[in-house]
Amino acid sequence: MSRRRRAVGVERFEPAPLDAPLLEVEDLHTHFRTGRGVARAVDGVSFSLERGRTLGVVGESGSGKTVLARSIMGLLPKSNVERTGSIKFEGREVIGATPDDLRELWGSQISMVFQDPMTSLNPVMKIGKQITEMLLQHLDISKDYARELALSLLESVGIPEADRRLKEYPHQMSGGMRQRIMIAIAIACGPKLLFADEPTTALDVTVQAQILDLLQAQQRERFMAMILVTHDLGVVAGRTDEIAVMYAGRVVEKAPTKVLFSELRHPYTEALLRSIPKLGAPSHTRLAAIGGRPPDIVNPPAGCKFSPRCPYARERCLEEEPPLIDTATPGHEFRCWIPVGTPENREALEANRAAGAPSALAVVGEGNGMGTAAAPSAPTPHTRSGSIDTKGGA
Amino acid sequence: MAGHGTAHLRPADEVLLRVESLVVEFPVGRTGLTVHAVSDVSIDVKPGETLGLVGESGCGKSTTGRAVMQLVRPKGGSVTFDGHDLTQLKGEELRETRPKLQMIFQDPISSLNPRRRIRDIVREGLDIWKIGDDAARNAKVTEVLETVGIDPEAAGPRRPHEFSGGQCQRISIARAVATEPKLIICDEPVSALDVSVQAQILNLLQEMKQRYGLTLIFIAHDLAVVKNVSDRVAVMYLGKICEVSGPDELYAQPAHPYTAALLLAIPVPDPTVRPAERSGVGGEIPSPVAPPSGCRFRTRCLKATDRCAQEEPEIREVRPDHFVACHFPMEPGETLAAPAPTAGNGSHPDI
Amino acid sequence: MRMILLKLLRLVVVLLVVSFLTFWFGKLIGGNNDLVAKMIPFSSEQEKDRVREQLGLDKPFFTQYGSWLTNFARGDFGELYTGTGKNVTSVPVSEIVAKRLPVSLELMLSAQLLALAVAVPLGVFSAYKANSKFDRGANMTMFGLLALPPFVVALVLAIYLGAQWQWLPTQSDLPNFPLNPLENWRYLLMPTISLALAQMAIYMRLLRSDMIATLQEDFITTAKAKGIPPHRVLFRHALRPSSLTLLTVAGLNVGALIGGAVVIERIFKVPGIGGQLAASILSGQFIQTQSIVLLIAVFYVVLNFAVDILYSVLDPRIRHARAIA
Amino acid sequence: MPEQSPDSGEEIVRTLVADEQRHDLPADEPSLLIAAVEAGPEIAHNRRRRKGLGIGAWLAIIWISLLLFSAIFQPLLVSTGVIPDPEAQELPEISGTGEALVVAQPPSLGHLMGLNPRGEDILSLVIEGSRRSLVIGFVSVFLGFMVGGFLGLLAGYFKGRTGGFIGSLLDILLAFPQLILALFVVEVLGHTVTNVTFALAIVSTPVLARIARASSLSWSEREFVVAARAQGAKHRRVLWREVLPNTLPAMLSIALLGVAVVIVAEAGLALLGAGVAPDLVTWGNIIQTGVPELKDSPHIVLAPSIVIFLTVLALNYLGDVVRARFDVREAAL
Repeated sequence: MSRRRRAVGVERFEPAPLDAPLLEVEDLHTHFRTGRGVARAVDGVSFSLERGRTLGVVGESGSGKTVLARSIMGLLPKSNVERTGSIKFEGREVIGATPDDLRELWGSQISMVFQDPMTSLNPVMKIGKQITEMLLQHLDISKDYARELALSLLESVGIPEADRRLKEYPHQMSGGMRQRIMIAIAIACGPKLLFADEPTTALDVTVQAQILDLLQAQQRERFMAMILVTHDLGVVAGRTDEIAVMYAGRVVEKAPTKVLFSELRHPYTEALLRSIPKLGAPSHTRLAAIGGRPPDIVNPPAGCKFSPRCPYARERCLEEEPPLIDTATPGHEFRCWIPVGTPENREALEANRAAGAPSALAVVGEGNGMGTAAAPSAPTPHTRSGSIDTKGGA
Repeated sequence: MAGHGTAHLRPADEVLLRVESLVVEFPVGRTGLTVHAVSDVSIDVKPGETLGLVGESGCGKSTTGRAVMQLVRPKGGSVTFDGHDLTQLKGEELRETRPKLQMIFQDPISSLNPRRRIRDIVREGLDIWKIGDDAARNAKVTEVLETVGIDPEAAGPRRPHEFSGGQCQRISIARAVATEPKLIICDEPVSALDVSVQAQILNLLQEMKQRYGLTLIFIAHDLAVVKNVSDRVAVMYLGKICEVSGPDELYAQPAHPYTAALLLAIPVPDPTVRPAERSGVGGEIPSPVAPPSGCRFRTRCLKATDRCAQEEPEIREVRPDHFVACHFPMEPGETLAAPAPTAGNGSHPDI
Repeated sequence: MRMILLKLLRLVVVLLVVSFLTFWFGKLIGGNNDLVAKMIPFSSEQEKDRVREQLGLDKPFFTQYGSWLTNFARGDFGELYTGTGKNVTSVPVSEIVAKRLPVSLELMLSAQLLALAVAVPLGVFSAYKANSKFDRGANMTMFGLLALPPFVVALVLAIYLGAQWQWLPTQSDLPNFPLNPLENWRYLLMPTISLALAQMAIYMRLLRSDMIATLQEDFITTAKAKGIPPHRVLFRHALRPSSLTLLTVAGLNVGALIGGAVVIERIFKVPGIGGQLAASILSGQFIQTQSIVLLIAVFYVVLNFAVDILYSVLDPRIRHARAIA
Repeated sequence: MPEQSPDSGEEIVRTLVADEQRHDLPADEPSLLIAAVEAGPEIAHNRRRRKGLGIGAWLAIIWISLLLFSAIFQPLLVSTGVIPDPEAQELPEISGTGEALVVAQPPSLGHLMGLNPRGEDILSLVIEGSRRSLVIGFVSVFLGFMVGGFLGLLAGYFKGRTGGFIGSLLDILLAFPQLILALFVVEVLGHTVTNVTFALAIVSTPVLARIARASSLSWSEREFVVAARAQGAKHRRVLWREVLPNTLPAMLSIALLGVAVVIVAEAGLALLGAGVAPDLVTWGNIIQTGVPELKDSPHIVLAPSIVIFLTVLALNYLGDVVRARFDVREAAL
């Protein structure tokens, strides 16, 4: 019955010119209406993604990275959510598309791998059904053929005894297996774009490596574009073409992967990199912690959203939000008035240190990073944290 | 790995805690099957030392921590703390050891009672043990809260859900140090936290250790984190100890193939380091209900031979203060070299 | 399997204790020791003595219990004694049960079906449209129904549909189902509705909140992200995991249904087992009371056991947790 | 414990049944979940403060207060002449054939709920009856709450033998359909207010115990309970300070529903002629006396029925409010 409708849909989405970017996101805002006010989970994000390329989206919790992925897919609940801006997939606008149109895209053109493979597979449906269901929905094929396809898919994601696995339920498998199944489902209809939302966070390191390898291999083989959302800079470092660092719903720095690590300009990116314990560093190396805590997206601080935690913050940062600034390197943008690696930056740090601002001390590793910790009801950390920090350091 | 033995233990009079041949088993529902969560694990900690206990999920590291606390009663082995074998203590006697032995949990929010106020939560231990009078207890609470960077005035009367994860973890730390314990077992204290907050907590733990003269057992799955905080690291796999050594030595020259594989698998935040062309280990951790014979790591080990299936390796010293439970330990400089795998074959453990 | 056997063992123990309590309480009814006098108060003394002897009331308590229980297990539920003077006669309780039980079962089954038939689609749709006007309206209506005791519904129906407008029969005999299904249905309509409304409200609200919770689950997002149409997401992916609690509660609620049926049968004079039980307790027919109560308890306990087993069949997670780790 | 054995099937069933307690998700839940996940606990908790009690809750409170007020001050109301004294009503003259000369009257301004065939003012009867019905409702649930709550708390916390034993005890009580058990007990003990209260307390005990057990079970697995044990707290302290405060809201909300159920059960028993002796006025007995007059004077049945309906509605609503106010974070986190 729905097969006919499907055919119509397929016609409607005739292939776009190959030179256009696969995905273009322009000034995307996703706002949630909550009891406390509007939560600006995604607040003016723009980027574009070419076919077959990989974009890493990095951020901590509250940065809006997961909401960004779901906004682009249009997978957010309808009520209490406002999504504005423009999302073009193969040149066609996705915002405002009808549910039917979206369903044509989902699965067949754009698909998604989620964080927790345990909860993202239906616990009471057999694996086989969960895969063939997708195939039957999008492809005009028979059930038997769908089953064969499912079999070969399972084999291609490295699942042994695929035949038996098709008849099993998700809980009968290990975490890694389940994530392989999720990947098999995601790639089943040969999508052009794959979202991987923290695909390995719930997995062990050894399995994480396997899954990341698998994703990369499948992506190359099928020439898929991929958006890899994660909180772990290590995960994106070796496996992406470009990285966008998000903070408080905004992209604060975006650059080709190698450039980001070597020429980073934003203090948050710097702080994030510095606060991770390094395997190469000797044990008991003091970590450069970022003071304070991730921002409150309902009542974000004025000015630059990172300013309350930033060691280089000056008056201007607290008042005026910096725009995205281009650098000499193509594709490298950042959002900061006093970028890392400039003389102003060093001056600001000196000045802040002289004034005894705690977060400045924290990043250079002399303070204890307790910054705003004592303030359960957020803001004005600059004034508040100082006194507490002296107590803490005593 | 999958080793047993106690070669790595130091003289009993030098250590604060000595766990010998610890065994913990759980029944699987009422099926009659048994989960072998911890099988013959021995560890020790010197006063003032931090022992890192690292391994992937299901390796029994958390259970070991809880068994040391006697929150899970072990099936076998001994846990000697401060001269007492805790496994032999019961009821009141065991309870008496509590203030000296504390624990910090993984989930900062769920480890604080949502219906109680911060001040009462931190005071709990003092109240239970009737340490000091009311004023002294209040003073202590104020002191520890301040030390962990929580404003006692503002935070004291509030309830846990008004705090972020990092702040809750600070409160947990305050609670743990309030009774001035000798040993704190930290069970994945930072794995639920954001990276930026994680560093704060790790630094705080170091400070607390110095300030209160603590000894720590630090349980975590993140090798980099463990390396950062530990004086000695024990790697666990499927209920057994694989390797014990100082952190710098262990990470520079892992002797156990499993440790080597773990180190290879960690993603490094550096784009110039290509992710290992192959991970040193395939497959996933087997079920602790039916662990493999001999060395428990053999099903995933690149170096495994028939001997590994038949004979369980015993822990031995391969280099000074570097102990490993493996028949074929890695030599310094040796890497896990093996045929490059094709996409997705990682799940075939039978190499 | 082991699990099921253990449960079965527990079930038998529970039933044994239940049967003992039933027997004991049955004998205590009326508060005096002369049970027969309460049972057939207007019969002559000789008749009473005859019945006493027949019942073996002089034997030790446990002997009586033992023979009652063995008889019960064989399907012999004892005799119902009636009459005055010398005209005391008896009818086997099993005959009465055989006649009346099907009526009660039909009533409860149709109430349960009606409740589910309304509650399931309404619950699913309400959850899908959570917070819409429809959902709020439906939820509020159900909340109101929840507060309507079955007997109030019954009385209101009896007042209007029955007495004042005379649309439906109230005080006639129950027409035989196979012979006259329509009349039978008309007759049972009011009792069925009275019993069903409150259940309906419980089921709907339960399913709705479970569905809303399920619809938040990641696997629903996965299903949507696969491009599955909404009706399929709702009924194929969300309904089954959401209906597990409903199933259990529907099983447990049979208890409430039985209790409700006792009152409803009495109001509408339905010749079911519930009305019989109430009458028999009130008139001191202890033998009949003991047997019917135990019968109901066995039915109820076994039903819940079956639900428990069915539950694990519906949820593969539990099925396998039982089979192996 | 992360590495402990999976729950037995039974436990899963029990916990899931306990999900009845899960309050219905309020208005902005779906989006909020995502927002809460992204933004940490702040959002979730702050919405709780935003919510006042709401008009529904106030109406419910007003209704219950009105009932309690009129029940408590019934003698005062009678002595001031606000309502006629049910004890000293001018009984209608009885004709020679024994038929009442006064027939039932429908509601009017003078008698808001009308008169019954004996010429008694039904409003005054309902108020008189509320004294008994409310006592039966609240006292029996209170008893059930104390006993059942305690047993359930223990059963959920001590999962082993103690839990199993209490569980079997409850299973036995639950094997009898509630109304039948109540009927049984009242018949055995006699038809006094005390005995009916006691019977209904027995009936509500296992129900409340089961809720308490499920709630206690899920809270006992939380890490803060382990943390308290690790601090050296004795079982008593853990139960009292850690588990009980958390199970209380769920139990309280179920107890409110329980009062409603008991009030209905009292009326049900009365309708069967098995409740409080008919010469004592209760809501159930008023309805019972009206049943024969259904056709001509439906108001005799309807008036107390509406009062029961409103009371049950109010109690249910308050139960929901309690649940919603205390469980918000549970649902959002």
